[in-house]
Order: sequence, then structure tokens, then C-alpha cells
Amino acid sequence: MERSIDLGTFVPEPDDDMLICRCEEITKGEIRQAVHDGMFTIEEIRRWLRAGMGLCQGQTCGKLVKGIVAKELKMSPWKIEPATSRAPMRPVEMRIMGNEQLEG
Amino acid sequence: MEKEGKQSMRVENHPILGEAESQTVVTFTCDGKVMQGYEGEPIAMALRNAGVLVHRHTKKQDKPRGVFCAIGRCTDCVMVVDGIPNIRTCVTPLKEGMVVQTQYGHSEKKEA
Amino acid sequence: MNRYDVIVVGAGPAGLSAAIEAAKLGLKAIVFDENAKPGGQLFKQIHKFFGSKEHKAKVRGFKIGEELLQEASKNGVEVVLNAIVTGLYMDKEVTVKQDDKIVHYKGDTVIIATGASENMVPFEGWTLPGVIGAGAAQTMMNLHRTRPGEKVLMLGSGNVGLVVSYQLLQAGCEVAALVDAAPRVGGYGVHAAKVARCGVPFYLSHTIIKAEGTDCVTGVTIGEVDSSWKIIPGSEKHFDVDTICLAVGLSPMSQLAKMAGCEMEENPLKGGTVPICDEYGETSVKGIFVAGDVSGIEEASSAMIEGRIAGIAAARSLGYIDEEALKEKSKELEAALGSLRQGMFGPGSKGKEIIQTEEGYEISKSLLTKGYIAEDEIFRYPGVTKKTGLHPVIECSQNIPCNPCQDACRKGCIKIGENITSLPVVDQDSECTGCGLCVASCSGQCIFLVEDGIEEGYSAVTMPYEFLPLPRKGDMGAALDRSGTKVCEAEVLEVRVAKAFDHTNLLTIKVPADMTMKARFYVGQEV
Amino acid sequence: MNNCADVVIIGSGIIGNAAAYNLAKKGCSVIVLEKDNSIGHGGSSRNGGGVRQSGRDKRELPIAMWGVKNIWPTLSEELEADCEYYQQGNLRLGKTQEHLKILQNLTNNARECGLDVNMISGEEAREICPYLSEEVIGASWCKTDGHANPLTTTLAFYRKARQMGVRYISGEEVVEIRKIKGKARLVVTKNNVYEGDTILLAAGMESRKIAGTVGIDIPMVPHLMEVLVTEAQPDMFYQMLGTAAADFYGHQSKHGSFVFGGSSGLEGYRKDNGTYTNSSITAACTCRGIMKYFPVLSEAKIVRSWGGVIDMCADGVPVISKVEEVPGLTLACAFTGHGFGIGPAVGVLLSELIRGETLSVDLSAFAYDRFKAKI
Repeated sequence: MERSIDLGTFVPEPDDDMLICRCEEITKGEIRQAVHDGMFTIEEIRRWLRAGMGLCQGQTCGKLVKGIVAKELKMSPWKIEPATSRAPMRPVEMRIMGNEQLEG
Repeated sequence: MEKEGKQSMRVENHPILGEAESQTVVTFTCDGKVMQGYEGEPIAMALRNAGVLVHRHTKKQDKPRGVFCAIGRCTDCVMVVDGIPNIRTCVTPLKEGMVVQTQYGHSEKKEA
Repeated sequence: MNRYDVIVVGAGPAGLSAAIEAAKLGLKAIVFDENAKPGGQLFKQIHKFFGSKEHKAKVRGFKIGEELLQEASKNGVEVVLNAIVTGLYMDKEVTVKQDDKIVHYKGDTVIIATGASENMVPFEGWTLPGVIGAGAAQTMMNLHRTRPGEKVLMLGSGNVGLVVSYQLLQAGCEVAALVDAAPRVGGYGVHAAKVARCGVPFYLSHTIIKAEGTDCVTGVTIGEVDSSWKIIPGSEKHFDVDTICLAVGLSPMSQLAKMAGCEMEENPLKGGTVPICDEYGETSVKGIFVAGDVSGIEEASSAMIEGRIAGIAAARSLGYIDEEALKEKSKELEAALGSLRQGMFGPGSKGKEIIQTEEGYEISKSLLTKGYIAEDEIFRYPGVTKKTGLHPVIECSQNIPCNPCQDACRKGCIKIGENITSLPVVDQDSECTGCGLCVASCSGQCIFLVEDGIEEGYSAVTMPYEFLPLPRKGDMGAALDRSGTKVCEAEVLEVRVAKAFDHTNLLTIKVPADMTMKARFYVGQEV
Repeated sequence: MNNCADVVIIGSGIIGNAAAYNLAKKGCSVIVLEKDNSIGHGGSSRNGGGVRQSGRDKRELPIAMWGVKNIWPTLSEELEADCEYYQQGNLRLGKTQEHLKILQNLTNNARECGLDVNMISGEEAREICPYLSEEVIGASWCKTDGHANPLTTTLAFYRKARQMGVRYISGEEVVEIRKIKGKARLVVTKNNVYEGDTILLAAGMESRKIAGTVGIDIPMVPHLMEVLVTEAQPDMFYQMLGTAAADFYGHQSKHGSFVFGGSSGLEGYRKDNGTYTNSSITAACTCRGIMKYFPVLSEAKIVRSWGGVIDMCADGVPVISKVEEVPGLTLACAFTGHGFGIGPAVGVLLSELIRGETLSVDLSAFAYDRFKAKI
């Protein structure tokens, strides 16, 4: 994907203050700005802003972030790859994570 | 449970599910206030029936949050329970004597 | 390491069905579920299911859950609850958080039946306590018997939004409005109709502008949207509510499949990111299957069949049955699945505007925009006849895969025929005994019995009634029309409660003769 | 679009991006090609964020020291983005006499190179970081070490470089480097051909395959390292941590979460499903390691874990070098898992190397042709 495409100038929108990622408190405006800064993929948005990197790991905002990124890039949200899935699927305490049972 | 008072949201009798089964009442505290709920029900339900909706205040914007998904996914309802922060109250069973505290950011202390 | 023939992730309708089917064929099966109660969403679903009687139609969701559990235990399936599958690694190794341990298991096959997660929609104030998902509302009131609030605004007119609105009413909440940005009701018309006749106003082409309140929700403002989803200035409407409930669709919860390396696709028709799989649910990773919502959002009835197919296919891949047996066993199930996927709500019709039924009847515009069929539209449908004397009126106007009403009538008065999605036809020549079984059997609560001339100038209307307190014979109250507007006084003539009705009580009221085809709900006098 | 540039860089990790930024700053036109769909998707986004000097190989130490002194202190300001650089020291912890011996050795080596690092007792370590368990009996302590956020730092270089006109193309897998008249000039991808006066190969482990297309081999092998991250915790400490036994390394990020890297000992034998697949046992092993040193973290919840491939060099230090038999080709790979901390400095040095300027730090120890048989 060509990263030097012209997205036009960043124009603030009235609902830019709206929270999208509830866990990390990332707003729509921050996500839009990040796209204009060159963050075109969900992974990049996550790494740059922490959107979707909180306790719920993007389970709530994943689709919303996709929609916003797609709109800024003027492409279909269905063309945008979701974030990688990683263990653990739910938060696990370190003491439990370390307490493995490998045998029956 | 007579002590829950007028804010109780319990559905005692339901057209499909019938009468509620009788449950063991336990006592716990929320921010020092003594409350009651049913043993084993999610902490969040006992709180709702005691009229508590705000579970935490967020770190960056200090905004109130409460139950959102009620099934342990969104983690909005986390509180400090028995001294441990980030406990998902919507899926953590209530026990006698639990100490529940509003969470500010990542702890029970209000940050300056 | 603990090894099973099949490890099933998720004890919902798909997962339990898969495990049962696999166990029946001799596989050693274990099911993990992160919840304290099995059944997935079934235990929150207190309404009667649609479908055919072979596939649990007219049985309430939570009952289906109980039946599946019994069947699972009868067949030797291990169901482990409070067991969170934390990862699916190479060689089909599954890690499970159980108590304070992470236990490792290996499955010769793995069936992922993790279901769906709710979509959300942001608006100003959507993070306030009091804004909840529809699933949260269901969980609170139907599992934990706690009402989420006193007065609720529902966003979303799909089946979830409609069903949960009705359940909120049943739990004793007030539903202030049902709002959807789409111009048409998304869910079954019959679900909409039962909410509308309780007096809940529908606001289609409307969306939430903001949730109000400082510490928690105290109100909400909605507004009308134009064709480009922009708010039309001046269209704002305010409601005092303490709860805003979001029911804006589901997405497959497919992270585990993705982690396992299954090839994925973004599929709008399936509701999101889903693993690519064959007709038996096998993914690109040999021995890993998917079933239910995780492979594409559908109804629980489809999920159960998909689960059974995956269970059989797992048996085939481990050599418990041969290819021929697989084909034979799956054939009937595939056919059933095919029939469930028919009709105007099937996957093939997603996103399409349907203007008439398969039979050629025009779809009610009022139903799609206000939630109820208008008086001048009702006689279009083959279940509504002008027959005199006691007879059923079936206000079923859309092709939904459902046919229990056909079997309910012992006199053969109701016909659907071969095609499960066809509209029921009331046979004018058959005799109606007034037994009311058809009324109680209709999962959509759209069958009424009417009888003109019970006394001079009065008719009797019998309706399904699932609320408390149950009215008593002789009570005086008001009859409401399909829109929930009071139209006349009504006297309760009879209240029938029977085990066969399964909590759908039959309420018969006396109304003036000109109200026979209007009165569709009853409210008692305020005490 | 013009597919020609002064420099074509293969790889958009911290090395490629830092080089691109520095070259652009000096007026070069630059094209960066990234195989993955996301920028910085390899090791640059999958490391513990250490900005260490202590514990480094003697050959690498001068770059690390130069970077800590000249680049890191002003990097956030320069890139106009928060790289979350904290210079609050590095504790390398020991629990046994054996551990202390290892630490003493590393300390001696570093001191010889002029680094201010010293051995401290368990008590002294606990004074610096009160959360350490009593099991810790000693540590090496380098107070000028620190850590930064590798995710934002890598992307901050990208953002800045992009703003300065560097052309980035992601999802662009390089198939081969092709010589024209004896000089490396063309970079052939699955979709296109790019042309540059200089080709900088900074593609991590992928570099081996690509260098092979012009007959160059670098002795490196992939090792899967895994990282885990906890939910945010109240602010506790800002030291970078490591252990003599290499049980884990990591730090608390500005966000509050702890980021810890670790291994199971079986890193060289991984198998995967096409992604950097985690093993089922490493995170558990890392957790056990951490809890011995930080019992206080035992209730902290792990929210995510991930894996990344280290381009492990035969002799443990990177290749940063021009290639004599392939004029036009510059290599910057085989960083062996130490690339992030020195990345910003290497970016400057690469711009000097490519432009024929005087090098701020001697790079002769990193020549591509230094590998010899043992006897």
C-alpha cells in the first residue's frame, strides 16, 4: 500500500471529542489525526495510540476503529484487516498464568 | 430482602421465570457503606440493587463508568475488591464481608 | 497431556449440540465455557423460538438450554464451566484457565463455538453508567433477576432489540422508545408488533444524539436522520430515561480461530471476521471446526444444526464413522439448515429491501416503520379472514421459517405447507373449537381468536398474554390497538392458564363489535 | 509515482525508519519497502523497549553509549512525538552467587569501555526499587540506562520521515536485489521494480534470504522471543530490569502496564502457523520468572502476549556494513535482539555510512565478512 497518498488536510469534526476506545480513552479525533499521520492499519493505530490495547483488547471498539480508519482512507471497512489475535483471550493473573498443569 | 430499600431493582416474580428462589443474604461494604446482596450473585448486581451505578472513574478524563456489557468482556465495571484493582464486578461472585471500593484510574485512591 | 477426541469451546447451542452429536458417535468429548452457567445466550432467552417442531420451535430458549445439557450429560459429554479457554496453539493445544491454574489439553479435533460479541455505537455520553448493551440487559434481568433501570430507551430494531424490549416490559421496566437509524424495522415484524401494541413508540430513521447526565444517564436526545445519516435540524426529541440499551448487531467472536492460524475473511454477510470453512465447518487448519455465530451471525436454531454437523464431521475425521455415514447424517441436517435460511430474513436477503412476500402479498409499510400492521393493511394476509363466528386471526405477514401453528390446530384450520417460510393460511371452512393452542404456540404472539356477537353489539378477542399481574375474570380495563393506543373499555371474560401454553396465557376480553379487528392488547385499570 | 530514489530501504523497522529519517534530513530521496501490511511489524514492535548500555557486547557498547548521550535525550522533541524515554537506570538482578559472577563479568567489561556501571547489594537494589523480593542478593546498576516505548518510537520515525517526503510502500515483498553493470541497483518486489543508488537492507531475519539473491550470506538464525503485557498498574518504578539468568526483562510503561520479555529455552525450535505464533509454555515460564523477583505483581493480569523473531547472529552483534563485492548494497541486520536501544543511533550512523561522511562511531567491528571458521 502506497503510504504517500494525499488524504487532504485534516479538518476537525464536531464529534472529534467522542471516546471510541473506552478502555484507553482514545477519541475519534485522535484516531482521525493518526490516520492523517500515516497510521493506516489497525496495528499501527493500536501501537501509536493504544486504541484497542486496554483491558478488553479491542473487543468493544475494534469495529468502530475500523470504521473511522476506513472513512479517512476512503475505503470499505471490510478491506481493513483486524488486529492480530493473541493469548490470553481474557485477562489472566500472573500467578495463575504461571501455575500450569501440563499433565492430566 | 427488606433492607435493600426502594432503589431495589429485583424482579421478584416474573411472568415466564416465576417466583425468585430464596437466596442467602450476605453483607459487604462499598466505599465503607454497609450493603447487602445475595451470595454468589455478581457484585455488580448487588450494587445495582443498592443503588450504586458508578463503579469507577477513568484515569485520563476522570469520567464515571458502570456496567456496560455485564458479561466480563468490556471491563468497564471494574472496581477494587478486597484491595485488588481491576476486578470485573459483573462476573465476580459476591461473598460475605467483601470490601468493594470505587476505582480511580488503577487504584482506589483519587489521583491528584 | 490431557487428550480428548474433541474439545469444544463454548457451551452455547452450537457447542453443546456439537459435543452431543460427537459423543453419540463414540468420541470422547469435553466442552469448556467461561461462564458460570452453560447454554450460552440460551439461558437469557426467555421467548419461544421459531423454526420447525423437529428443531425445537416454540420452546423457550432457556428450556432448550436445559434440554441440551441433559442430553449432553446423558451422552457422557464433560461440560466444564468457569473454564476460560485462553489460547489455541499449535498441534491443537488448548489452554484453559480453571480455578487458579492454566490446564493444557490436546484435542484430536477442536470445535470452536465461541458465539458472538455485541456491536456498539458511539454517541456523546455513551460511556455514562446507564448506557448498556442489550445483552447486559438480558443478563441482568433474566439471569440475575435485576432490572437494569426503570425507564429504558432501546436503540436497534433487529430481533435482539425487539426481543429485549419485550423482555424489559415483562420484567416491569418502561420502554420509552425504540429507535433505529435504519428506515425500516430490522427484525421480525411479529416481534415488533408485540412491542408496539404495548404502547412503545418506534422511531425509525432516528438515532441517539446524546446521553444526558453527569454521573449516570438521566435522559437522552434522539433526532431524525436524512438519507446520508445526518441529523435533520429541529427533529430532536427528548426522553427522560435512566437506561439506554444498545442492540446494534453482533459480530462473530472469532479471535480463537484467528490465533490458531485459521484462514480468515472479512464477510459483511456473516457479520464480521470469520474463518473460512467448508460445508461441515472445518477451517483451513485440519481438525479445527467452527459452528454457530462464530462462523457467521444467525439464529440459535441454525447454530444448533451447525453444531451437530460439525460434531458428525469431527467423528468422520477421526474415523469413528465413514464418509458415507457423514454424508447420510449431514444430509437431513443440511436440508433443515437450508430451510431455516430461507425467507426474507435469511442470509441471502441481508441488506435487501423486500416489498412483497414469496406468495406475492405486499409487506406492510406500517409494520416496517411503526412496528405494527395498519388497519387497512391487515386483511391482505391469508391468516386474516372475514369469517364469521369463532375463528383465529393470524397476523403473520412475513416469510419467517416457522410452522408450529400448523400442528397446533387439530381441526386443520391452519396451513403452511411444505415450505416452512410460507405464511399460514386460515381455512375458512374448518371449524374452530376455540381451544387456543394456536395462540399459545405462536412464538411471534400474532395469533388471536375473535368471535363476533357474543352478546348484542359485543365481540370477544382472545390474545396471548405474558405479563404480571395476570388479570382476573371480571376485571375492567382498556383495550389497546396494534399501536398501543387505548381504543375502548374492555372486560376480562376469561383467563386461561395451562401447562400446554407454557406461560403464554390466554386472555379473553369483551369489546364493542367494531373493535374486533382493532383490540389486540389489554391493560388493567390503574390501581 | 517515481520508483527511483537515492536510497531504497528494505524494511520499515526501527533501523530502516531511523535511517530513512536521517537520510531525508540530509536531503536524500528515500523509498522504504515493507513486506508486511503494517509499518514496524517485526522485532521493532515486539521487544522490551530497553535503552541499555550495560550488559552489551564490548563491540556494541560504543554505539549504545553514543546514542544514550547524543540521540535519546532529545529524540521525542526531534520527532515531535512521545517516545516515552525514561533514563532511570537499569538493574540486572541476581539471586545466586553464580548470578553475581555473571553480573560481575558484564560489569567489568562495561567499565573497561568507560561505562559507569557497578555492582550493588540486594539491599541497595531494594532501595532503588522497593518492590524487589528478598531473594535478590545483588545486582549490576547502570544509572544512565533506561527504556522507551518501541511502538511509538518506531512509528514516530516513520511519521516524521513520511512528513519529510520519504515514500513508504507497505505490503511490498522484496523478491530480489538485482545488479546492473556490477552494482546493486534494482529492488524487485512481487509487484514492482524500484531503483536506488544505494540499497539498504534492514529487514531483520528476512535480510538473509534477500541478501542471498546477490550471493551474500550472513550467519543468522531466527529465535522466537515472547513478550507479555499486564493491565495498567499504579505507577511503581521506572527502572529497566533484567536478570543474570535472563529469566525475563522489561519495565513499567508510561501507561502503567508492565512489558516483560522472556523465553522458555526452546526458542530456536519453534514452529509456527504463518504468524509469529506464541508457544503455549513461554508466557507461563516468564511469569514464574517475574514473580520470583516481583511477588507484588502476582495479581497483575496479563492482557496480551506476543512473539517476535530475533535475527540471531553467529557472534551476537549486528552486521552494519557496506558490501565490497556488491557495491551499492549496505547491510543493517542481525541485531540479535539488541536493535531497539541502539536503533536511533544506528540510523544516524547509516546515513553517514551511505553518504560517505565521517562516522561518529567506528563500525569496523560490524563488517559483513568478519565470520571465520573456529580453527
